[in-house]
Amino acid sequence: MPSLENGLVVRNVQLSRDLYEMEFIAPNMAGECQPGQFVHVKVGSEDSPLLRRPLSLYDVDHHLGSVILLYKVVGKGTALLSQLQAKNYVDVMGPLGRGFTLPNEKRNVLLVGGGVGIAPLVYLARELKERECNVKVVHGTQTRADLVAGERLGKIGVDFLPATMDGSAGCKGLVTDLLNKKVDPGWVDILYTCGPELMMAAVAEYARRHQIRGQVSLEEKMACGVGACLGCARQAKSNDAHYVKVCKEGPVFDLNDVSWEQSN
Amino acid sequence: MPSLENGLVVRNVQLSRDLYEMEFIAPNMAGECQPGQFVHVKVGSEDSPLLRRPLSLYDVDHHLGSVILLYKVVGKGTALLSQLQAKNYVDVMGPLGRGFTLPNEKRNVLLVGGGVGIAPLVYLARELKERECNVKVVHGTQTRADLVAGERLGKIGVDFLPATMDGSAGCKGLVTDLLNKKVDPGWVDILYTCGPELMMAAVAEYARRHQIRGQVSLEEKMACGVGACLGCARQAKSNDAHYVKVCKEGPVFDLNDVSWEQSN
Amino acid sequence: MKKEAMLQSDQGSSPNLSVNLGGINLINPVVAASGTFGYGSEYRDFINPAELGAVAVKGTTLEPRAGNAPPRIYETASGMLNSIGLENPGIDGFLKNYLPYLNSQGVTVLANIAGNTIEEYAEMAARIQAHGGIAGIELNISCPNVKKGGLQFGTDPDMVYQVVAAVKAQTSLPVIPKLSPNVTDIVMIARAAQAAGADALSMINTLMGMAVDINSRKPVLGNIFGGLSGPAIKPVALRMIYQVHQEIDLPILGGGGVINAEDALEFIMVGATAVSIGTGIFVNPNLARDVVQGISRYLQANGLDNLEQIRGAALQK
Amino acid sequence: MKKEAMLQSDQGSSPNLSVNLGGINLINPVVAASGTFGYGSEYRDFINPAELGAVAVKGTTLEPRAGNAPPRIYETASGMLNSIGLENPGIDGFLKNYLPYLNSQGVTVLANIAGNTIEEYAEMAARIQAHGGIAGIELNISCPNVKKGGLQFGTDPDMVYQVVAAVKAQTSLPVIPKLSPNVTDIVMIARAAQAAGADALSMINTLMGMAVDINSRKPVLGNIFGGLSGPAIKPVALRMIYQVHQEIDLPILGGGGVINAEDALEFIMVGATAVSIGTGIFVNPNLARDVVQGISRYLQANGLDNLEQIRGAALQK
Ligand SMILES: Cc1cc2nc3c(=O)[nH]c(=O)nc-3n(C[C@H](O)[C@H](O)[C@H](O)COP(=O)(O)OP(=O)(O)OC[C@H]3O[C@@H](n4cnc5c(N)ncnc54)[C@H](O)[C@@H]3O)c2cc1C
Ligand SMILES: Cc1cc2nc3c(=O)[nH]c(=O)nc-3n(C[C@H](O)[C@H](O)[C@H](O)COP(=O)(O)OP(=O)(O)OC[C@H]3O[C@@H](n4cnc5c(N)ncnc54)[C@H](O)[C@@H]3O)c2cc1C
Ligand SMILES: Cc1cc2nc3c(=O)[nH]c(=O)nc-3n(C[C@H](O)[C@H](O)[C@H](O)COP(=O)(O)O)c2cc1C
Ligand SMILES: Cc1cc2nc3c(=O)[nH]c(=O)nc-3n(C[C@H](O)[C@H](O)[C@H](O)COP(=O)(O)O)c2cc1C
Ligand code: FES
Ligand code: FES
Repeated sequence: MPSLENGLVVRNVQLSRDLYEMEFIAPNMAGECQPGQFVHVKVGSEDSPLLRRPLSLYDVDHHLGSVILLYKVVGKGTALLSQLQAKNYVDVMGPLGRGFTLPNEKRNVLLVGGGVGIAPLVYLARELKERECNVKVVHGTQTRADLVAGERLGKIGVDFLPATMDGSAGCKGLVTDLLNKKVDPGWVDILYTCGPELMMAAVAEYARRHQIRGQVSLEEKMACGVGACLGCARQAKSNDAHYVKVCKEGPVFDLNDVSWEQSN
Repeated sequence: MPSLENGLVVRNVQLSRDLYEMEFIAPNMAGECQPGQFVHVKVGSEDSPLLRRPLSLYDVDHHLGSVILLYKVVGKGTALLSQLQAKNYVDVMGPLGRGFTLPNEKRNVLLVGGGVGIAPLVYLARELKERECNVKVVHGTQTRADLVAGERLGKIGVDFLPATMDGSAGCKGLVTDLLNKKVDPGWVDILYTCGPELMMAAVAEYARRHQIRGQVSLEEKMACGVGACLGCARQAKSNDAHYVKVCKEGPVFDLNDVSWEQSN
Repeated sequence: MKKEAMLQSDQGSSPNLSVNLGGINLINPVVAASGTFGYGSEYRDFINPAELGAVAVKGTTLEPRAGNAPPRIYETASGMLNSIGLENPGIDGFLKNYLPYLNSQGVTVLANIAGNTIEEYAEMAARIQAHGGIAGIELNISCPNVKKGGLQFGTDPDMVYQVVAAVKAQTSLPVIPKLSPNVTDIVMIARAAQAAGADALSMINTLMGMAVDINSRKPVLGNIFGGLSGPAIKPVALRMIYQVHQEIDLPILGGGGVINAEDALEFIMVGATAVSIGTGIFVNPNLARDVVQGISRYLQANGLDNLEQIRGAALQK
Repeated sequence: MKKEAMLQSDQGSSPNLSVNLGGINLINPVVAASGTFGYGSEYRDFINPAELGAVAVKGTTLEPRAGNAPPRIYETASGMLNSIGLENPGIDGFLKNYLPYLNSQGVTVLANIAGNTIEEYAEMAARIQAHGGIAGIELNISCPNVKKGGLQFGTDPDMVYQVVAAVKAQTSLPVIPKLSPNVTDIVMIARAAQAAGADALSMINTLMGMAVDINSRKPVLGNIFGGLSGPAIKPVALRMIYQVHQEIDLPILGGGGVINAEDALEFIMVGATAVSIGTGIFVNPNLARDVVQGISRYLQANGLDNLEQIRGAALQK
């Protein structure tokens, strides 16, 4: 059951120009987390910025009862979040949403992350390895410095394939270029992806072409985070008139259930 | 000439439960300051809390080019101010307003401060001593812990007479009780006061009774701080229909020019 | 902070917070605002909906609606814009699939209905009356009247009168028109509602607003315009409730920007009988509980034992 | 933040920011809002008033006024309330004692006049016309009409028409009615102003609001009600300007809550020809300069060389 807690920040470190990793202790919350779910974070003063900010679970430490976030400073809220220090408290609500559906048996799994979209895939990768799946992680970023998840993924023991736009590390170019060059679609049983809208659309197209089933973690602006305000609506492929709520029916959706029109 | 500067905070220390002393470096500003003037401080995010906060000059260090403030945490703005740390910058506008008129010759001067209202009187006391005036400072607070200016005043070398409501230091009771008991009105050439409205009204009455001339530093909510918005209006004694602007015509006024009706 | 101080100190027996809103008894004056608390179950993990004085459910129309194209929400300075577009399962879907949970929890439910025509309002009221399980009907008259070429019902006194009268004719339940703040003279609208037999008034709904993305150079909302809610609108809400309470003798469900107990007390002091919380719930899912406790502490700290003692206090000379 | 990024990068020759507001040439589109910049001299230590496209001076009445009893201002969530009550030295006092400084600095001055009757508006316009030194007249029609029992001029299309027509008859200067946002249909008001010959429109004035001190249980303002300004009202201002720009072919001096260049760009994108800054000046006395530079950077970063290229962009399908 999700809860509202004042998490005790134990770490909030800058990993690159605009990427931060924060860990806070919130035992009840940590105990409930599943890969692909998110927490809804309130920063700043009571009235500004007003709304909570949704952030994916980067990982969870059940031993410490802590939740770990990976976030990119893009505006007011994340800027304020980056100013929190160890021993501060952070107002968090969660875990919320429907996470990834994990395979019951040992499978060959491909994870494709773009930018900070790698966050939910790291927690997922760990859970997949615990289920003895073979896990390949493709991570595309602008440049080497943004490949901040490499070490964690190494520890987890996945096959890590980085791609950078500037070629400063791994393959030069888009993750889709890397997929076409370096990954045998035949090997892939399941695919999970999270990243910029256009990247996810391209990866979805790759999966469709190779008839790979999989899931995607989507983003929409959110207010309540629990399905009450109907604000995070997104067009569902199945039925044009119908809008899914990313916070409750998602953020994770089956690739076949997502329409990418919005992103074009 | 007043200026808008990002002052470099060198100190922001808690002196008692809710009193803080902050020093920031702002050479142009420091060079312009006069006792009784104030600075207009912006804290928090761009839009919240929105308005600047007026704070008196507690003292100025011309050698360091720094300005020193003494403030009490009473709400959002002062709470945020208290969170600033050394090396942070603080957005300050000033010095603003009309300060105290100092005597040209050596005089016997009585300063009466209530609570954090002691702030402008400390800077004033130093300037008065430099003009070889004899200075008596009466400071009334709730309790001993709030008598935070004692040390500074000692260094300046004034005759310091504390009063506390709980009797934990100095005379027990109101500053006016102390004045009646401990101060010979005949000795006083000039009186300056700053503190809670009701205390200033009582001190003004004391001065009137003993025909002592003097000045008072008033407080009103402010927006612009420079006389442009006409928001900090206060009824002038002289003429009921006329409203003075505390930020520009004040905050310091001659005792005879102030009406205390508002405060009753 | 004197305010806070007052809210902290806690003495004496807990005061009576129950209120009567136009014939509806509420255990406390805090009501979840329509559209912000879904159908009561969405926040169940954080708060038991029965803890609230009442829950106004999502705006309901005669037929199901898919709502507006996204993006539907956008944060503004101390507020937010929304253009949900009344996405809802329709009156029958609501009564059949969502009301049972609320009833099972013993929640005092306010239906919130929106029609394209006066007939639609009347028809929905009749179905609610026949079905039961609803304590009162909040009339969302901030929506465009298709027959009158989209002019909002809530901005024309005559239409307000007709809608309220038509609904009253179909139900014995308390009827609470929810006034739009996007009008020149709120008192005139309130008077029309009163003349038509309204049992109470709900105010305020959102202020119409918009925002622009300077990079795409397009409106941020798919619907271009949206409703502004949150702390930003509180001063306008307080002013309108003050004006209406001064002139019109009807209980008011007042809200707009409430994010803490002090805000709620301001609304009661300008005359509100009950206080609605909406956007504030998004910020703090426990807001209802916090507001109830805060009001209780304030009354105790001030030696008061019920809300009548402060209601409308700001209007006394 | 992409926004910021765009505003930082600086390339190419500086674009042309001059605009024509209903016949008044402004060196840049940033105008100090009436009542927030005094008579131009108050902020002289921080900014040269001639740096602004224009300065709208404090609202002026026929006779001097002492203004409302304090308290006059109060901070709200991302906004503030004011009830200054048009304290001013009267039209003659203004022309004689305050205008000379502005003229000596070469400032483009907009007078802002408020009357109790149509005759007062006309009389002030005549005196301004006779005196000279003024670039245009902003009509503050948000004040109550004493003859019509206090109903605000700005809320009734007929009165708006009469006031504008009466003023136009007295002056050859551009006349810019300043619209009140406290109305049901802003377009109807704007249309009346246009029909009467308005050269441009100024919008928006403050939203009427209030706040309560829960300790004293009294309104915080001596005048009870006050005008809400600042970032809180920006979404409402943008919406109303969008609506008016869509329907009415008059240049708009748009503002309400502008505190940075991005805000100003939003106003231009919904159709504003020039942008007014008021409360934002209290927060940042250099705001005018910062906004001008920010707009300039935005245009450069986007390879644009004038404001026409983005004006009203948000209305294009
Ligand atoms: C389910 C979910 C999981 C996410 N996980 C992560 C993560 O692990 N790490 C990370 O860095 N970011 C993540 N995001 C994006 C993150 O929520 C935004 O970057 C953040 O809200 C920006 O807030 P801001 O105040 O810094 O930016 P601002 O632009 O100032 O925010 C303004 C408003 O827009 C909303 N907003 C802005 N960008 C986004 C976005 N991309 N998605 C949703 N709302 C947005 C904000 O929540 C706020 O309401 C996630 C988003 C969702 C929906
Ligand atoms: C000329 C002048 C000099 C001052 N000098 C000092 C000083 O040296 N030390 C000190 O501790 N305080 C001083 N004050 C009072 C100080 O300005 C307020 O305590 C402060 O603004 C409170 O801000 P807040 O956000 O913490 O409180 P809040 O109550 O949240 O403030 C809300 C609004 O009310 C205004 N406000 C609240 N209290 C006052 C007040 N007493 N006077 C004016 N505006 C107020 C704030 O500026 C803000 O606009 C001075 C006030 C004035 C006018
Ligand atoms: C996301 C959202 C959806 C809303 N939906 C409705 C609705 O369906 N019917 C209605 O009458 N009001 C609706 N409102 C208005 C609220 O009920 C409330 O009147 C308004 O938001 C002001 O209160 P607040 O500032 O506390 O949110 C909605 C508000 C929001 C933010
Ligand atoms: C303190 C204050 C005084 C004002 N006085 C006037 C006035 O005299 N005449 C007028 O037309 N508008 C007046 N206004 C309204 C402003 O000109 C402006 O229209 C409004 O504040 C919205 O813009 P802003 O949010 O940028 O302040 C005043 C506003 C404030 C805050
Ligand atoms: S954020 Fe409220 S429904 Fe998804
Ligand atoms: S604060 Fe604006 S005139 Fe004093």
